[in-house]
Amino acid sequence: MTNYLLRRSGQMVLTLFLIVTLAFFLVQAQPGDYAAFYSLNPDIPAEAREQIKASFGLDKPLWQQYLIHMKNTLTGNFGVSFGHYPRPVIEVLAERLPRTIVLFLSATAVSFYLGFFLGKAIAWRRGGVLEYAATISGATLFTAFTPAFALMMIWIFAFKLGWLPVGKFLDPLIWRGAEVTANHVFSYMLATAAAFVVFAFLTLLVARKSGRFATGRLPFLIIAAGAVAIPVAWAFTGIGYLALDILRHMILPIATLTLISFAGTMLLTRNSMLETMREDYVMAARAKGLPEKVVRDRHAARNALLPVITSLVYSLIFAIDGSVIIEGVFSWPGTGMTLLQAVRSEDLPLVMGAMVFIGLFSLLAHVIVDVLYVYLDPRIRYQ
Amino acid sequence: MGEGTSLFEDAPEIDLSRGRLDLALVRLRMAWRTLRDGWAVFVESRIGVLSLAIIAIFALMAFSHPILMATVWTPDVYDPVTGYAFDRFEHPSPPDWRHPLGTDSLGRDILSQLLFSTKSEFILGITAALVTVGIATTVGAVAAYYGGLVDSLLMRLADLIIALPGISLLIVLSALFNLNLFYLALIIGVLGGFGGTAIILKSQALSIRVKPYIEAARAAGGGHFHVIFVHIIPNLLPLSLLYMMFTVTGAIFAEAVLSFLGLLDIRMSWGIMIHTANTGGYLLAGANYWWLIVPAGASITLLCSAFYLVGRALDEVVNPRLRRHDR
Amino acid sequence: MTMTTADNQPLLKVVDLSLSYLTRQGPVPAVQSVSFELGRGQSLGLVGESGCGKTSVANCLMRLLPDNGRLTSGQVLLEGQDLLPMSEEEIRRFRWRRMAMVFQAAMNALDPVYRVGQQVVEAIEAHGIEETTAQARQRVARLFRMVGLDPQLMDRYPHEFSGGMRQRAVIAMALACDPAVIISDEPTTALDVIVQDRILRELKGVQRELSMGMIYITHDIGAVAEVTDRVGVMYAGRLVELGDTVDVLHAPMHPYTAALMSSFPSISGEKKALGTLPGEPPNLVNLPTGCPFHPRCAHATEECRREFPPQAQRGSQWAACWHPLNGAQESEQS
Amino acid sequence: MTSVKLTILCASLLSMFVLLGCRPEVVREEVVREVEVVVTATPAPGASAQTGQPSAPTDRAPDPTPGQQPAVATPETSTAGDVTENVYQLGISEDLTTTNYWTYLGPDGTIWNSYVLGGSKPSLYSYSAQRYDWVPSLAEDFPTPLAEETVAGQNLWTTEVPLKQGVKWSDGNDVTAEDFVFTAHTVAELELSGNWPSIVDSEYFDHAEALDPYRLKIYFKQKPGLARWQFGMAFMPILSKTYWEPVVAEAKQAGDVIEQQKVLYAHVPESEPTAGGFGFTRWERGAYAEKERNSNYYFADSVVALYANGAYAESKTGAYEFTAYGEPGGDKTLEYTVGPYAGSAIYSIYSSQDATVLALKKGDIDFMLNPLGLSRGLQEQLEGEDGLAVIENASDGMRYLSFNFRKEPMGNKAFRQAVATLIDKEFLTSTVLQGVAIPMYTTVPEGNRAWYNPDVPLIGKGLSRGERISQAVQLLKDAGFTWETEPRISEDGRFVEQAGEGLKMPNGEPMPAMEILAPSPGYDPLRSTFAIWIERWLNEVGIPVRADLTGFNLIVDKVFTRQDFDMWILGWKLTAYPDYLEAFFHSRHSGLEGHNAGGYNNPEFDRLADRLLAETDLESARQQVFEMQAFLAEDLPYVVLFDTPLVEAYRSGQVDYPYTETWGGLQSASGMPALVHFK
Repeated sequence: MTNYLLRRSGQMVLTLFLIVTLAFFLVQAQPGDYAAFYSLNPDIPAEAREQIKASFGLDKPLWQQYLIHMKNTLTGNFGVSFGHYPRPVIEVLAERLPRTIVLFLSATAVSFYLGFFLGKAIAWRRGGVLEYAATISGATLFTAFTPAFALMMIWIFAFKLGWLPVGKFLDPLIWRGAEVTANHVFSYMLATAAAFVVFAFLTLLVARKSGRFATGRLPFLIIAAGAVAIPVAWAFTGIGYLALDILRHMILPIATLTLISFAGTMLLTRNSMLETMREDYVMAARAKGLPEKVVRDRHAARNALLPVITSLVYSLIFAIDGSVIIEGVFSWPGTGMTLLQAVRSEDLPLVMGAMVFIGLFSLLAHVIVDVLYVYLDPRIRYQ
Repeated sequence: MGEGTSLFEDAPEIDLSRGRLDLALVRLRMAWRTLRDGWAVFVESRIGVLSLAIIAIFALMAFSHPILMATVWTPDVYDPVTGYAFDRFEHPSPPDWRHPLGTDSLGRDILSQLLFSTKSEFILGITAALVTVGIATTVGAVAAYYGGLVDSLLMRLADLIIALPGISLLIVLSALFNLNLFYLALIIGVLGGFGGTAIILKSQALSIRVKPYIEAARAAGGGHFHVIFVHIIPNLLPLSLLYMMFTVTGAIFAEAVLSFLGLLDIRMSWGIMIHTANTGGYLLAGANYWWLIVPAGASITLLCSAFYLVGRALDEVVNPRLRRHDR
Repeated sequence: MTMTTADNQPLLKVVDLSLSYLTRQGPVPAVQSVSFELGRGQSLGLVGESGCGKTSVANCLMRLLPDNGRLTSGQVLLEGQDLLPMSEEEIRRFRWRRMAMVFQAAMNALDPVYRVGQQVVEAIEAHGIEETTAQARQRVARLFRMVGLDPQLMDRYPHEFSGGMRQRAVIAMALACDPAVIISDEPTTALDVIVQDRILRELKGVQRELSMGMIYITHDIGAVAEVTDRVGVMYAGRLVELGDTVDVLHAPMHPYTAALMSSFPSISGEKKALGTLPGEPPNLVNLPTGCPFHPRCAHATEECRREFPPQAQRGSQWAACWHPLNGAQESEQS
Repeated sequence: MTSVKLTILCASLLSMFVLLGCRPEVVREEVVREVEVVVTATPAPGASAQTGQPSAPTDRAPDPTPGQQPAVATPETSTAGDVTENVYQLGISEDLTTTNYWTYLGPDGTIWNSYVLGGSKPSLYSYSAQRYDWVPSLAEDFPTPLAEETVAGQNLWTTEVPLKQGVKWSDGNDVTAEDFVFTAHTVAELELSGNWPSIVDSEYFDHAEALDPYRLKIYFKQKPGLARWQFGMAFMPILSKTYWEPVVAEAKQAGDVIEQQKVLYAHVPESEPTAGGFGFTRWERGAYAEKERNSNYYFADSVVALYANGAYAESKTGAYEFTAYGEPGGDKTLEYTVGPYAGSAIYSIYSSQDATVLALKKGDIDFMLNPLGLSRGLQEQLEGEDGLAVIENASDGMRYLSFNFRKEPMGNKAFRQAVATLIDKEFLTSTVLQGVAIPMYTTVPEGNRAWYNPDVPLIGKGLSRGERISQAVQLLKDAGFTWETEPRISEDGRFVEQAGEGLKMPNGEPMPAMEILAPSPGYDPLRSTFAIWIERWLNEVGIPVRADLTGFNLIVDKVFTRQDFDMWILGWKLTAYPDYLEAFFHSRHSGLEGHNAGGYNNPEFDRLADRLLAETDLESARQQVFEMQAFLAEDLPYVVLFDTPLVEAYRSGQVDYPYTETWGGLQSASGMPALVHFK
């Protein structure tokens, strides 16, 4: 296991290195002068341009520029945003990141679960009406023109039915008196989610180690207790109503993202299930007289999950990609919107920074998936 | 998806000394047989057949545009970019017999735009797919055949590329370069070709490499290139075809999104049609101005999902483990 | 054969069992009119070339059919209860509780993501054999010892087991609910000969000890001779000969049985030229008329080609053949 | 197991309701600031900007709205109680990038910053409502005329300005001449960038001096024209010396001037004193910004009146009375009382126009701020909607076609006139573009009433297709152009039966193939439509041009950065005071990166432009601008094409404005937060 994780981390460091290199050479390769982008922006004072040039080593030979770029990036110096001058790029991105993570991790989790659930259902009842319905609607939603579709969702649920807010991530009227910033709440939400995941993970791990109550309900009851404890704890923080407001604003984007992205996971799960369903241990499980649902969920689906989990990376990356559009339509100021605005306003340092951040984010996705994989597949865990 | 059926599983029976023509003939015959068998499996998927029919309809539409322009449509009125429907006073105007899908806010015929764009989308999709598959089969075959350092390098590169979010990357590229349809196809093709598709084709190529007929070909004195291009790559083709379908979907979708965001340098496409409707403020108008959004929007969805579903159906042909129980 | 239940009913009675698979080429009869009986403590071997329908019979008995499998006729009476008309839920309760299975490829019969012990516990708990998980685990420990495995191993994962250990674990799993009948589908194919032999003997021992009925499916005549009391020979989905193992092996009535035996080394281990069976097993989609074996049979006559033969009886042994062999002649060969 | 999951779900949901119940009452303390006053002021209109994208023409809009609510005063009466309940909710499309006023007028001059931040700082003078008269704000009266004076051996030009007394910052300090001196000196000493140099131009501004707290004297190095003084420094936003002095002092400690600027720009103000109707209270990045009512706003309850005879009157009971531009009398064209009538203004960010419109329809916001206004489809949707009013105003932009004068035949006046003649602006704007654009013939938009010259030569206006072609052909022939085959027009004059071929220039060389750079339809369908039609019309007479529809950045790069092009189509967002005419067309600006990218070089025009720069009198400046417009409309360095009207919508069921007819629409007055009434 250690070997596996070491090798994967090595690959990731390499990937990060390549992303940074790619960013550098893309800027180099674009028509026009690399230096010009950094130095010709009329909003930047003339002397500041010189300074920027020097700090990026634009007067030096290419390979030295490259080394400087690499050093800058690795030390978190992405330069200064033109559009937010003189805020450092890293600060702008750090402000947007929690929002993107909260929204897109939840959306990916929901869509992954839905896709997996449907996938295993349609594989199990192959050829049923459900399969046709799910495949066609899944593929249609998957290829639906996202901006129009997202807008339609807003129109229906926020405007016509009036159930949910029209975009944004909070309601100013609720937040007016709040003493904390939204990012504060986002960070607490993230921390809570992380704590809960760790808690659930540890509970399951302990359960598995002790072997005793592995099949019992106790661990689930403990996790349920944890789940109940969270809102109760939040209620006492005094900012619970703010978190609730954010959650309310998250429903529609999450629903939209889920609808457009569940099909990928669903169809993959279906194929993976069809393959595992032919395995002898599934037949054995059935022969053992286990209830159909146990055979399906604990044996077929549990094994089918392994290749599907690998695709979670792509689901996450797909979500990041979707964020460029979804964030715009839902007025959700995350990294995707930042990237698009930076591109439109030619805020090149911010573009590069956002790209590296998004690259980092997808690396993070790889890490999460690797850890999950190790947890889920004993064959790797015990190697 | 690791192992699939091979087109020419029984190829080693061919005596290599019998000359290329015979070899080609035998290959052709076998390819035909495989195709026929594959088709039999394919038609079992109702969704696949339906999707193929949709693609065929779109192909017809693409071909019809130049014909219509040359015969019944005068460029003054029907040119997708510079035309203007003089017979109307208000634009966008609703459909009637002269403009079956109405006109856009600039007085241009929507049907003409739709048909014209269909052609571009096909060119885009197919170029991207060919580039992807061309690169991916070569990369996959070479990586599998040589192994070692070549393999590691190519596969690390692939790992890197699949870690990149495609649309975001294209947006960044559009900021740096002036992207037109051809460059877009090329970039999508290259990203796909060196990325995920290469990995999948490589694992397929690996299973082909260990087949006895490859040994036979090498023993018969086939050079590296000969083995790769004559024996390995043809056997990768069925799987490549499958991934071509997915690439087409991706390319058309990417074009639509980038055009919608106004980041591409092209005059007309489905994405531009929606973009025009959007900048005119008609995206919300829904039912009142459906012809501005529905034809292009539905075309994107239909053609993308058709290619996608054909790919899925092909998957069942190529990957026997997905087939129904059968003896 | 003589061991029947108290009320004189055989433990397991299969009557006129037929199964077809629906395929693109049309329905394929995989099992046709198979009938046999099995008494308590008795073991029955089913032999035949691969693709002859042995495993399909086993699957019918467990009602574990692929979704294109259709039972066209027959009865499977276990302790007098017909399994075939049962609902899914009823059959589920019945499986493993009364009739368990040792799988063909023990390698793959264990789910790689769960601990081995847990997979046995799962079966025990599914049928409510033990009250608590702790008791279930004690039972698993007992079973492990019974099949010669260290109970400590129950918290290991399958990939940490050797092939032989896995096979034993699968046997332990089959025994988990004290079934009345155990079906062993080529349980030892993937193992090396020495391990094979040991496991066979242990299997036989356990079966005797627990006085279970056993159906033993194999293409290995040697194994049949070792573990079974009676043996049935299958060809093209039909049972073509059935009798006490000793009788069938010494004096086969069906030419196919004889040919099959001649293609295996002698039970006693003497080296001997392998007789070869000419031709290939028939394509089930397109069965020859009459006796399906006639294209490969040296004794085939016109009537063999025309009509499926009736049973020719000799004591407790019978064969479906127009021209059953004289046992004495054939026994010389063995 | 499923039941367990279900339990988890139910439990979570349940506890969420518990949580809902626990929501604390938001206790809002009445923020009573010791504030009195302030003037809403605006910085001077700086240089004009390239109009970029249709959805946000210039994000670096350097012109943060011409004159906001004119400020005037009478002590505040008892409106406070009920007014604070009102919340004016506005939608903006992009987030602020700063709350620091120095930064906002420096490197971060986005339109969105100006919507929210503008209007909180006093200025000496400002524009009047609707008419753009030049009126005092913090100043008590008009300044003394510029006078020459010798100070310490230097010949300087000076002027004195009397200030109103009693105007206070929200921290209780008086707004005095010292604040002006501090602001102007900070800009000069730190060499602040962005819009600041056009406000405080170091080539003109020498220093300023507070003669006493309410009397200011400004010294100029050379005689400043209108652009530098009246429409420059006089509009300078004045920042609080008390608050900023320590920050500036700290900034000056930093290394070179760049570092100093950085320190100043990076400062995030906290409870910075305001002098406007509202004080900035909260910025939730990415979500909304909130300004709260300044309850002691000096100009609250002042009354402003405009008269049909041109007179302007402003008064605040017990404080002051002011009149100018004639004797008040006769019909009033406008009269209103300054608020604010809202307790707070909230600017919510909706990043897509469609979402903003839905929020408006749903009632989440009262007005959407958008520099481009509503597109036609959205306008149509909102019209006739209950509780919504749709208004249309002239806008402050200009789209044009221009030439590279360094190349033939573009340098040929007859050629340019022929091109202008061939372009049927009316056909394109009214027929093809369905009235979403207004044809233009001169370089000052019609909405800019004070400066617009209606009597310029209207080349090609009202001609039929056939007339256009024959006139253009005649123009070219007279200038010595020749054809192998002349274009022939159909009898009904609607189509060209035979396109012109083999066009030769007067020097006998064949006409070179040329390119028109224009934004792609993805970027701006209007300009690309124009480009495509122009391509077609020019081709018809045999002028070989091709429209190259491409990215905005690429055009800017080719035209302004590298000057490698034939013709281009772009647009400008224009300021009220048209000194941009000098920047666009004076030959001194024709270098790389200069505004005169086409290299237009006409000594006659240069003289006119120079004279305008030096002009200090408003009325004669107006005459000169008229003259320049007429000159340009004939010499055609730009073929001015069109402008778009600005359509806006507000919740008329909820809010009401004293007036809605104004150049550039309500957005140009930042949605009038200090004037808006509630129903």
